[in-house]
Amino acid sequence: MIEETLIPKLGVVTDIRIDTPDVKTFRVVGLDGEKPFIHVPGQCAMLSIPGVGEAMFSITSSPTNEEFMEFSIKKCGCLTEWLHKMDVGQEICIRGPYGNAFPVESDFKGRDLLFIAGGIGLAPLRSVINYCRDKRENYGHIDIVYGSRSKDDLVDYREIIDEWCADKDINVYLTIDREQEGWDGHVGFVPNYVKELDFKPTSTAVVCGPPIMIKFTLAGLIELGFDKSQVFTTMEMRMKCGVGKCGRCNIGNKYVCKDGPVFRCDQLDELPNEY
Amino acid sequence: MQRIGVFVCHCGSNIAATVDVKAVAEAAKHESGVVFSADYQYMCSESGQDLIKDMIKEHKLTGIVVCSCSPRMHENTFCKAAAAGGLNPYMVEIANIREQCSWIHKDMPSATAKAIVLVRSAIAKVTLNAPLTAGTSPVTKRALVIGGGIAGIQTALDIADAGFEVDIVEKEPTIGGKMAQIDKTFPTLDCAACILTPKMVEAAQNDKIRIFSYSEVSAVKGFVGNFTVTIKRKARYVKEDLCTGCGLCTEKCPQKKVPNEFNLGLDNRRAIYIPFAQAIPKIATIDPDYCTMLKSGKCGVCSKVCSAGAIDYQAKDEFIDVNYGAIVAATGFNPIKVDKYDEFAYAQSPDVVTSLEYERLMNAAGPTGGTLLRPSDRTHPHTIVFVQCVGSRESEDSTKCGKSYCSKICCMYTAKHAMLTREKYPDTDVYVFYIDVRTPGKSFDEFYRRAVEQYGVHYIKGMVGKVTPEGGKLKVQASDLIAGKQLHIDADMVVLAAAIEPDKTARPLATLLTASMDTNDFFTEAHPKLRPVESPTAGVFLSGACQGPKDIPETVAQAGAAASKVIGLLAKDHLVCNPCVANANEMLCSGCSQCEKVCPYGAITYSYKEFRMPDRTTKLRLVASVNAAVCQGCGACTVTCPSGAMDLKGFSNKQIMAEVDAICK
Amino acid sequence: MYKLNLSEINAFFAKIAQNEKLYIPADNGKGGARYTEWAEGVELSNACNTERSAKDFFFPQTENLVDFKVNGKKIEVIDSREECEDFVVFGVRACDVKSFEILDSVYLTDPIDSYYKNRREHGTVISLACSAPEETCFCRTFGIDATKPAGDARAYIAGDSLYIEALTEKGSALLSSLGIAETDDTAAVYAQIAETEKKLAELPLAALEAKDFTKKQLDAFNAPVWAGLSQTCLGCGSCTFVCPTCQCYDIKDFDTGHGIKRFRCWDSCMYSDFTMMAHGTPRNTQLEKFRQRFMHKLVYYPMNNDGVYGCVGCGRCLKKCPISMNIVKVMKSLGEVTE
Amino acid sequence: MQKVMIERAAELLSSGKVNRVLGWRAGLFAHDNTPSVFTDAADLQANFVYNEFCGANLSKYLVKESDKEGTVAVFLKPCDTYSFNQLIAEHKIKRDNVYAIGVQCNGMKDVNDREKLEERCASCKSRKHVAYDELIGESGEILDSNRFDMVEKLENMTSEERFEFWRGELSRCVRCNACRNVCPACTCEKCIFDNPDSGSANKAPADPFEENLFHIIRAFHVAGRCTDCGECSRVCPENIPLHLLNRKFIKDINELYGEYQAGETVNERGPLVNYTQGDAEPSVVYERGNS
Amino acid sequence: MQMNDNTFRPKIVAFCCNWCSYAGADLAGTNRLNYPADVKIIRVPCSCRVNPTFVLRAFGRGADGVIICGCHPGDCHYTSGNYYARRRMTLLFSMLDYLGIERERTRVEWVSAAEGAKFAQTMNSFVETVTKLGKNKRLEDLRCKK
Repeated sequence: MIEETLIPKLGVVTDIRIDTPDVKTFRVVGLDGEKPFIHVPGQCAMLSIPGVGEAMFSITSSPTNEEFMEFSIKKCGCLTEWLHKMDVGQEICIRGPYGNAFPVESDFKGRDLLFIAGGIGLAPLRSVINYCRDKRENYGHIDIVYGSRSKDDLVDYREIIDEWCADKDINVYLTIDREQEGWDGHVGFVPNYVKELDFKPTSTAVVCGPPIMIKFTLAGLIELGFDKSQVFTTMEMRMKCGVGKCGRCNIGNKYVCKDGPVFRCDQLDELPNEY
Repeated sequence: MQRIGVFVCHCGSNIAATVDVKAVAEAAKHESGVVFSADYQYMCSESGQDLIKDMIKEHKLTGIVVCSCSPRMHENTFCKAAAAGGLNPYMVEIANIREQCSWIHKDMPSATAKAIVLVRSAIAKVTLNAPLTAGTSPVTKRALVIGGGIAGIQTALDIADAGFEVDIVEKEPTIGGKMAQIDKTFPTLDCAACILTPKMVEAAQNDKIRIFSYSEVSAVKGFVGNFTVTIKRKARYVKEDLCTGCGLCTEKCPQKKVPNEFNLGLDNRRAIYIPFAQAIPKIATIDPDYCTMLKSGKCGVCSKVCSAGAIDYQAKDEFIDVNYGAIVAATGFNPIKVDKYDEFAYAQSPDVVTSLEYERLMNAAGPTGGTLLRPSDRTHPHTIVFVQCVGSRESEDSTKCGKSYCSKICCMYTAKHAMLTREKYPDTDVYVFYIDVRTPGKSFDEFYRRAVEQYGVHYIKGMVGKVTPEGGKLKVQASDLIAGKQLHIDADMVVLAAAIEPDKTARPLATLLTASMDTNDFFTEAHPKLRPVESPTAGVFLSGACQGPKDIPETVAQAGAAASKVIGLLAKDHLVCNPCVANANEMLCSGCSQCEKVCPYGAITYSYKEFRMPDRTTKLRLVASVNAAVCQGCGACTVTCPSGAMDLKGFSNKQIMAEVDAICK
Repeated sequence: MYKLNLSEINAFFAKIAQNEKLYIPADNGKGGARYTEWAEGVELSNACNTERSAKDFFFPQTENLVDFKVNGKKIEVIDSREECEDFVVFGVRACDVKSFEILDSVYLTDPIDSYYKNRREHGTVISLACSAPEETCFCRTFGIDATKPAGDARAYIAGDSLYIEALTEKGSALLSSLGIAETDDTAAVYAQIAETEKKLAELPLAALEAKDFTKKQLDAFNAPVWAGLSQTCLGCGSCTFVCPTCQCYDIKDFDTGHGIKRFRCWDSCMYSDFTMMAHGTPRNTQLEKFRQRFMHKLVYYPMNNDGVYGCVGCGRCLKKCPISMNIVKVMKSLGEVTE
Repeated sequence: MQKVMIERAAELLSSGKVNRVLGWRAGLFAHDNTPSVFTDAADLQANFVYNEFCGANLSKYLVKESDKEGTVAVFLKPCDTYSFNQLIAEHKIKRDNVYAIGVQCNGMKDVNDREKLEERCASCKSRKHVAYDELIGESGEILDSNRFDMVEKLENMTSEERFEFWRGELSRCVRCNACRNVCPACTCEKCIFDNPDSGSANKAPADPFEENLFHIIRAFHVAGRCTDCGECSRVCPENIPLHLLNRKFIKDINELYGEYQAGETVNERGPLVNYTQGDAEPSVVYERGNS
Repeated sequence: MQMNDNTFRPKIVAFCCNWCSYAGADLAGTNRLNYPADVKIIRVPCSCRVNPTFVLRAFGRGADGVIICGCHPGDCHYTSGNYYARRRMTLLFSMLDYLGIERERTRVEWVSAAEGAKFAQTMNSFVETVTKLGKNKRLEDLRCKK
């Protein structure tokens, strides 16, 4: 019988990192110790625990990482709560990779890149950011704007500080929503910060975060002179199959699991506003 | 993930002789979530409990299962041990492998197999347990007694004696109730007033007792320990603080044609009145239905004669809110209306009276000054027929307004009436028609036999078929079942032992109190045998005939019992609530109010709350909430709720289903 | 073309059933027909079509995907797929045959759904040309010729005979193995077709036309008519479940007490939880859910499939909707408003 | 009738007494009327219909409609008024926001067999409107119905026969939820069968047990509240006689706890949230004729 | 329990209220009154806590009989719980019977805390009845079969 995508492979959780009070990053490898499969930045995988549930998560590690895959997961439902409770050594069902990818080898190539993330929205961007960092020569200047509710809610804070900020030709701009003790960085919402920073509309922007943040950031970018065709985002929808058959993750005629999750903002304009 | 520890007790050989405890402990190890499993000689011993404490710490256990004797035996012990080990005591489950396994099964393999299933089921349940904390609620140290008859007075006096504040709310202008209307009491024949009025005075003078006469309860909020009661003080048009009770106004009032309810309408009173001489409080009250001043603004005599200036025609009903920790219902009884009993001609002849009316006719303070006279022609009656069970013990399909129950007191007071009549007027023939004579009680049967044997009262088993007023006489047609013949008696008076029923105010009051009632409108007790003076609604107690027909000694005894329950409650500063209570998930609740209807404790209330809907709009929805201080955790509501919004902590739907699954696996 | 007398039809069925399971539309005793496994005594129904569509054969309401055993942190994945047995479906109408093409376009495109493929490969479809279309039929709207159904083989009932011709290799392999007589005299068939065509042209919905929205999906999406159309929709799944082309599914896990079964089952975009995620759903109102169903059939699907509509005009939803709302009413409203 | 109804509805709209009217909208054919909300007179004139194919019980829609701004007028057939009362009793309809117009009903026709009355109408329990603000046409009487005949027939079968009967019926269930969604008694915020947290959630009739479970529990949840409006059977795409489950409960309730008709009045205490001390013991089930 | 010999042993789930019947079961144990090990007891606060779903769930998961035990009518610890349970279970069991599920697989029995003997005797007779009926086939969830 032919291989069936709906039948998952097994992986094992080899490391669990607590990022924020409600986000943990799980390191997963196949039972053979290898990566379960090869992916490109922006793609997702279906993780499941039998009897608990199955859900789609973006792969937060870069394809350039050849040892393992990582998933940064926010606690928000039945399955994620279970994942947050589990210990290292837990086996987990995994299938994928699903969806399209950021055009790292086409549209992005040779361009200045501006990554804008809010909260857990950093998870899908981390893959592409690290990919671009690892293939630094292919891309121009990189700016990263990342904001969260508070300092404690900044995902991957250590990596950002230790690695990204240390990179010479990468500018990292962090911001939190409200003043907080022990925080001497910028305070304010991401969309406003983006406008304040007055980025040149020559770069290609990638935005990910809560819908409301995407909406205002996009408006801000357009104000700064960005064209919608220069702005990419990645979407989230209810998914079951991951292969464009179960019929629930469509926005208009596009299936987020198959035709997405990465969309160019001018493409979204042609689709019904149902996300 | 839970980290569960399993402890299998040998109970010496009690368990270990028939259940392979090692195998049980081993089997438990393979269950999901179990991180520790061991068997032990005596789990309830000091060292067994220490084992629990130690393992909780060592294995960071989040839940434990003890396989031992019945939870009814040692659940508490193990919960305490767990708590001492730093675990929430509600994270403990017991698998009963002694009473329900080793002691009943002889065959080791099957007993062991069953024990394993029981352990598995307990593990499945504990996996879904959640830590629970017993809440507390403060207690307002004041009690409310509703009804100022002998039951209410006695309850209030006993509570006050224990040092707690207590209020009596009485709807009439005076306390005293039915007992105040009674002449003599059985079986001692001492004068009711002589034993009641000192108690009334005592209540009035006790500085812990407040009496709200001519008042009603109009709203009750809150729950055990924390009731807020709105008391309606009806306008009496006489300033209570000024009236001296001199009674001048009641003599001068020109409106003389007001039926006197204290004498059951056998005579008249004025529009301004004091019910009886020993009334407490002794304050005049204007009857607004008859006062010409209030009705037409013409008169004002009472105001003129009152030297204290106590008359206030402008008075309005007042409402006051008072906080109470406990409420006692002592609303008493009334005789039923007997107008519908055409065969007894009550409506046709004034000489057919009820027993309570007869009581007034015998009473020195009554309408006839204590001389027994026929109401019709004020002559002395020579033949009196007493009819028993009028409206009591009626079959359910009866078209009359009678009651199916026995009114309990009629046999005794009729014996009393017969005896007193024969004693005072030995020339009077007294007949008593009865179905059964029921006189259990201390000195009761002796009393009845005295009536028959010493006083020559004619007790005839049989019912009166018809009473016909004819030529100043009452022709009584009756059957004597023992002699097997029809009797025709020309009587001068007929006295009907009317059934008694709960006061009409009891039903609306029960609704206010969310106390339950039986179909006869008697308050139901929390348990008919074990909690006879408590209502199922926590903090509401029952005193006297509002719970069921009672005579005076029983009423007083129950009043004392209710008082002691109240005192027990008020003596606490805080009430600890059982945390295994129902809990409504407001997101799922659709406000159908089915659960409210089955709650025996009135613990469920409904209110409109605003909800944020998924589409970011807000919606006002009716949802249930459970008062954890009142809920006793029976779970009736959980099954009534179709959406599963109502669940019971400690016995949740999921937990029970997990147990079912584990057992059927 | 093969030809046999209708009186021999049961013998014909018996011959097929000798080697593989055969399903035919049979009266269900309630005034309708349903596919029933043929056995002695099961008679071919005269009904225009079955109450349930034929999609069940290839896309059953529930099917097991994979089993798991969980032990502590260990998981075992058990691929419990089995090769399906060969079977034949006889009597599938043109609309339903067309629906298989639509299902194929979903399930047989990469990545191929092995469960569907398995059934599809082992199933042989013998279609049956319509002769008495009903008032709810509107397959013509979508260019389906009820008189020339596709399938592995196609049958006609004309006069007292059953005519049958193979359309695929699978079909001809099956037919040739049955030993029925061939004939060149197909005049009766053509007469039948002509007669049916006349009937089709006179159907109440014969003039219904589908509007092409593939170039401007937003117009259809934002049309104001949706509010009125969806107003009293109950949000049940009856339209979805009787629909031969509705193919959405849900994946669920079931704990049997000694393992986990992961199965899929039909799902309906009309259901409140269809797109429900932990923190909400992008389609909150029944309007949005209702619109999705019809947009999918009339706009999204054609956009992705060269203009082929996701509806075959079988008319089942016209009969089964509890509130008698249906795709025809939607098409009419959409047409009226946007033009 | 239809003409009077349209006129009256238009009048109510123009007088501002109501701002919308819940009625039936004509379909493609004579028999596919759709429940619909009308807001203007022209629409009413053109599309409002009341004929023998207006089976839909509009009281269900009042759950949502009465929650909205303004008063909604609604046309209720006699059996719909029972559901209406029941929904008011359960606080699902805001009575003040509804103007209920009782309309005479002589029985609705079966869409599948248009000559025949629907089964529920052939065994109609009542032609009497138990609630309305005004009446169009006549309100009839509570009828001496034969609606329990089939239940009785089933009761008289052997256990095996009954099992076969119900397997045959329930095995056709596709769990489309039409019965549930149309049912005026099924107005939970979230049905337990949709709630993954309930432990009973399921989406598909995966096996015979599931089919039984869903229908038993659904019938049980509406027991004592079901007015026997028959919508469940009308809408079932598989023509499963679901009303026979509800009627069994109703029959048992009537026989064991006294005649009870849900929705006859607004404030009654349903039989499952009530009891008497002398209720029949569960053993009554075993003591019935030994079939 | 699966015995080594192939005789059928039924699975019986007994829901017992905490105050009367569970205590009654304990008393049966204290008095060493035998009844088959096939009976497994689930403790609930009151018989009115038993949801019909639990009963069906038990059958679905392979139980062959379900019995609910509560305080005698009038003796409910919560005054009225068993009255509600009585109505609910009467109707539910009648419905199961109506659907052709053998009526002898379900039972309600009132057992007080003092009636250890009655508890044992009830369980003995129930197990016997269910054993005669054999495996529950009409209301089992096929997926849960081993």
